[in-house]
Amino acid sequence: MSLNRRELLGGTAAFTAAMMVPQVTLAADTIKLGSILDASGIFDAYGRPMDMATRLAVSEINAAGGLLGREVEVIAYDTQSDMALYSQFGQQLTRQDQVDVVHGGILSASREAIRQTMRRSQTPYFYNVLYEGGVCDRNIFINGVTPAQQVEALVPYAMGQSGPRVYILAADYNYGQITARWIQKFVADNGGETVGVDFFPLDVSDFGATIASIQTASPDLIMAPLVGGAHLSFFRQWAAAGMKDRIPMASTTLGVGNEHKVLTADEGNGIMVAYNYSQELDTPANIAFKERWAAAYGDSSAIHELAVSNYQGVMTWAEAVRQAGSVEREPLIEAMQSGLSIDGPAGKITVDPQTHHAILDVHLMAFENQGMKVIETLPQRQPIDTQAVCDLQANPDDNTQYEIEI
Amino acid sequence: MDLTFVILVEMLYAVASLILISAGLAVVFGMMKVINLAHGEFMMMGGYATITAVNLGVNIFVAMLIVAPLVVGLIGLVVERLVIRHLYGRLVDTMLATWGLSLFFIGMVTLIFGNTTTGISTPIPGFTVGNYQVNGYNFFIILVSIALLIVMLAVLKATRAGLIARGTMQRSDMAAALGYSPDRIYMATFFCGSAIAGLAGAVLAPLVGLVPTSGGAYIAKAFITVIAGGPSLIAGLISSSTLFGLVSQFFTFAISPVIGEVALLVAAVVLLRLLPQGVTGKFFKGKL
Amino acid sequence: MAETVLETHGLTMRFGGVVASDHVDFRLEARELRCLIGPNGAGKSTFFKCISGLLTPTSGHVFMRGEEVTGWMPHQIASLGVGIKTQTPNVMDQLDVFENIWLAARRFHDVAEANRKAEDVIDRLALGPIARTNLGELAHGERQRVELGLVTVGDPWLVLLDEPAAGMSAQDVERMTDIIHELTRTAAVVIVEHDMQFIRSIAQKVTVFHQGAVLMEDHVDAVMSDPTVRNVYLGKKA
Amino acid sequence: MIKTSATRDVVTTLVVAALLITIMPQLIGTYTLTVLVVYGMLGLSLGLIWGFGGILCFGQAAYFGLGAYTYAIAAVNFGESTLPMLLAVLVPALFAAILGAMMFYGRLTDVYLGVITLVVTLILFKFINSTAGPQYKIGDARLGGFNGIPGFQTLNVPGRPNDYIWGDAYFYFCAIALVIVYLLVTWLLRSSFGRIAVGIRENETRIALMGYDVAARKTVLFAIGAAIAGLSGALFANWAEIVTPGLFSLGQSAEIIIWCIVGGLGTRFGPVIGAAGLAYLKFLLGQQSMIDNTLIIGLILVFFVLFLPKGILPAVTDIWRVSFGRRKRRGARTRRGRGGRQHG
Repeated sequence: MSLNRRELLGGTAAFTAAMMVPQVTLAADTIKLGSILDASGIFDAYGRPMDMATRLAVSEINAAGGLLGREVEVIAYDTQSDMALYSQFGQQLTRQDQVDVVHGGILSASREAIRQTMRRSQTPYFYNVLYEGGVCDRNIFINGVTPAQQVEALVPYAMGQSGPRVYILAADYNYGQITARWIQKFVADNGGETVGVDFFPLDVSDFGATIASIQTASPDLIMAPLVGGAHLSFFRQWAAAGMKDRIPMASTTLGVGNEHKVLTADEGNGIMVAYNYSQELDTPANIAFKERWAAAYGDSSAIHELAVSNYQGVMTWAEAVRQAGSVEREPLIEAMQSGLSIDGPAGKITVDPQTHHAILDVHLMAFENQGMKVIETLPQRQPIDTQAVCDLQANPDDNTQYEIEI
Repeated sequence: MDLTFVILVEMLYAVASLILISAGLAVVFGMMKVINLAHGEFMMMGGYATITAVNLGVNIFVAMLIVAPLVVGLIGLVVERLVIRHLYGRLVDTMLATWGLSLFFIGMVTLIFGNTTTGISTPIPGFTVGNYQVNGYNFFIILVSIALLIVMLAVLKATRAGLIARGTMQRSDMAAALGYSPDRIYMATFFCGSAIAGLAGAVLAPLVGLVPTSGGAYIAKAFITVIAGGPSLIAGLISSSTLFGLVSQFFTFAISPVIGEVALLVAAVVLLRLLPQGVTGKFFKGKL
Repeated sequence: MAETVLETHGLTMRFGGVVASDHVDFRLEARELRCLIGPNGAGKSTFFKCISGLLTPTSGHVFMRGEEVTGWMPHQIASLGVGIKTQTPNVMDQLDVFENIWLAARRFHDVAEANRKAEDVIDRLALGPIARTNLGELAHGERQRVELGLVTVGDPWLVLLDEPAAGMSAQDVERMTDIIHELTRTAAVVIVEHDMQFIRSIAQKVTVFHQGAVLMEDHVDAVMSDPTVRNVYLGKKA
Repeated sequence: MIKTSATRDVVTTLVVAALLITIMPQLIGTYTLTVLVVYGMLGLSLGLIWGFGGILCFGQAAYFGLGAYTYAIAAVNFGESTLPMLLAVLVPALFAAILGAMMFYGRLTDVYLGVITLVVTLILFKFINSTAGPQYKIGDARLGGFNGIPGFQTLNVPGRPNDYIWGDAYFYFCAIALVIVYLLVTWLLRSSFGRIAVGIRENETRIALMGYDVAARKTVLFAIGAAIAGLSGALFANWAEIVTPGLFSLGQSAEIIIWCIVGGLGTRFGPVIGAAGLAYLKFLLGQQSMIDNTLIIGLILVFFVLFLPKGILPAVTDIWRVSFGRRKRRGARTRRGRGGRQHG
């Protein structure tokens, strides 16, 4: 309880600190970074730490002397989990504020609400979130994990820990539908069999019947790309029925919003996941990152996958600006496409010139006492799903989200 | 055979949880004709009260059955004194105010607890029926809802307060005419309704991923159940919960959870079209 | 013999186990004035609601000018040219007197004619000074008078009135009596009433209800002196 | 009821509208203004059926969403915008006519009516929300479930699919559309139909006893409200360039109700101003991140109900009357009156 009050106070302290440093050294003409995130409303568990990450990244950039001798100014909008506000603030950022770059968007729907606005106004757009893959647009850069990067590694590992019969429970929207198809493909590729697929809209929270029908199918493994607060109920009801130690489970989403901290250790232990980041990553970069976060916000427990993605997105953009020597769109895109890479809290991130997605490390992990313990690190995985359909260098005018046929 | 039993338990559980979810709202609506749109948030706060109490070392059953209802009942009392009291007889205004309160509570709880609060596990282990594992906690919820109904019935039938309450339900001006301060009756009613909501939220907490916005999932269901039940408090609650619980679980098992929920809603439309005053407007007239 | 404007055969209304209206046979001729009396719960109001369409009878038939109207909605019955006034004042509180009456007139006439008719009725009922006052602000007697105005503005041939004199001052009642007498020049009138004074001053023929059924039907003086009627109704009342 | 003369009313409307359309773009970006205008129209749709017809619809968002989705689906299939715009008005109106007939001929009133409309909205929401799979297609349009439908043809000059109406032009288009709808509503309320509708709001039984078919009239009014909401939905779709199930949500419905109460029920301009004002407030709040925005909006609502229960417009009118008014009409809108309407 006290933790968040500290967070709030710490946050204020960080702003003050960030504001005081640059005034001395930097020119008055600022570089404007637009940020557009759900910091309140039903998606705030994702958005609030992302917002904190943006501000942390920018205050670090400014503390190190800014970019091109200029201070970076954050213009942030809280979309309050309302899709209409994305359209509004997207326009506000490009027309009124005339920002140099936009970072943000959480749900795929929010990304699609502003993507064309950014493209039309020629504002470079960074979408720093794990998603279903397939967006092909020269104006957007995406550094989140896509299904192929994650599922291709997770499925064989999880099947190896359990058995070949797999039952899929997926969130019923774009992401879940596409991810479920990838899971089916990799299950088949690894000689397994999918014995059932169920889709749940995001507001379903009663899984008693599902738990019974899973038992009827008696699979060896459950793959659960479930999303959001209501779906968390599944993991709790699963544990309450005493099923947790009978059938192992893996998820492609559980934990990106720190869900493993909402579940108790008893309910979560042993669930297998694969992400780019974990607070338990034992690397000097991550340890230093957590210290900096704690210094700014008082406590580092709010950090999650999406927050780190966002932090790395801002840092990648900053690096590209430095290399290009400009915040203009064309030089920036050139620099981004030059095989640029940075070292973030989650390891090395390289921009894939062909798709504007990211080549990054994926860690196979298991929940352990409300943390994610790293079991194996798979270095520098390519976004092969999007690469299969998108080539921005051959086709720079492409502007579609491909749905990959498997 | 095992599956039949599992399905039976799930159906009973569905009915019981509907009763729990709706009871607090039914009390407030039945007695005061106030639609409390913050009902879901009262439940949510019941959940948080339980978690906090358990983390402070209180026994989980004490936390769920005593601490949470008391805490939420007191919050309800404050809300009644500060806001609702000024709005009696203005149905739509109370809806607007309680909607505002629901947003306010979501914001407050987010501010205090953040969005990642570790839940509590169910205190009752699952058990085996043939080839199936069943959630043992379901039985606890069924028991609690039966106990709640019995207590409500006993209070209404056998106590002086219950008598006044019944009088107020039928003729709100009667109690005043008999010299009972309606102000105090309303205060007590809102306290009870809030406490029951807190109890429901607390009891359901171990089964849901509790976040500050969890309340939104309950309010529509509770509202529909209460209105479809009609004017008789307990008979209405039981009949509409049973109907909706059975219909939704049947379709959930037969097809999918989405179809189950849609079936519940369709049942509500059909029901209200056939019985425009709710189930007990037609049957069980004048019963509790 | 005059034309029959309202007739019921075996009209029965049950609420659960209670028979509120029990095989009532009733006939009313054109321009006749008829009072329905009886103790509380005798079924006169139920009967009234069944013929005005507010309730659908369980069994039996209702005919108006020879046409069967059983189970019709109130608006269909009113559309035939039947004016209906319910027991509790049924007016539009947030609208003024003119608007109230105009709305009733507009049902049977175009806008210009409705304006004229409404003014007409306002003059006739001496409502001129309060024509622009909202009904919510009027005294009870005035409200009753307005309601009578909007019942009569459509030139009905049958008027059904449920307790028109309830709660009125002596002066108001007198005025009401005049209005009703004027009405009977063009319409048949059915009045449900408690006030014996009032009934004596207007009625000739009276129908007495008891326990859902018609007890007797005769001239008001004959009814008043009948011992059975005295027993079930007047005796208790006095 | 409206007591000023018709000409004066129209002239006032046109003058105020012209002033607002000229001045507002100097103060607020036209893009944001556009959505405020669209919400204003949505507020007006409920303000009409609730404030003047006494029909409290908990599901006005259903028609908003239906209009938006109809437009999006039709625009994807036809590749131009004129016919989709028409359909976006007709489909919600037809849907409302069927639903309304079912409810009003079933003699459903007040809170029961509220529940049915609420439930129907939830059903639509749940349906649209679970159409993510590739099997849910209407013509060429994938329904897209939770993610909605992006990338459809936006408004074009009729007959010329490549001449888009967008940016400032689109704002003026929407603003003029709102003025036209507003004048139509004014005309409707002055007509016999509108005056009878107000009568129905005041006393349904009495209007039925006068011989009017109340159910039919309520159904028509309900459908007109839905048509306006559908139009605003289509305008919204053109503005946002994406439609999502959130348009159907319970939260959206509640917001519309709140706009009407805050603006002033039983007035025409109140719901418009309430909608635009609250939406702009939300927009302003989104620019700060010190305090949780949900909390602030919640507090504002509570204070509103407690201290300004009649809504902004009637309150302002009262102040105007007290300060400058000469003629005093007694108790134009008493508290009792308001309570009575809500039940009736």
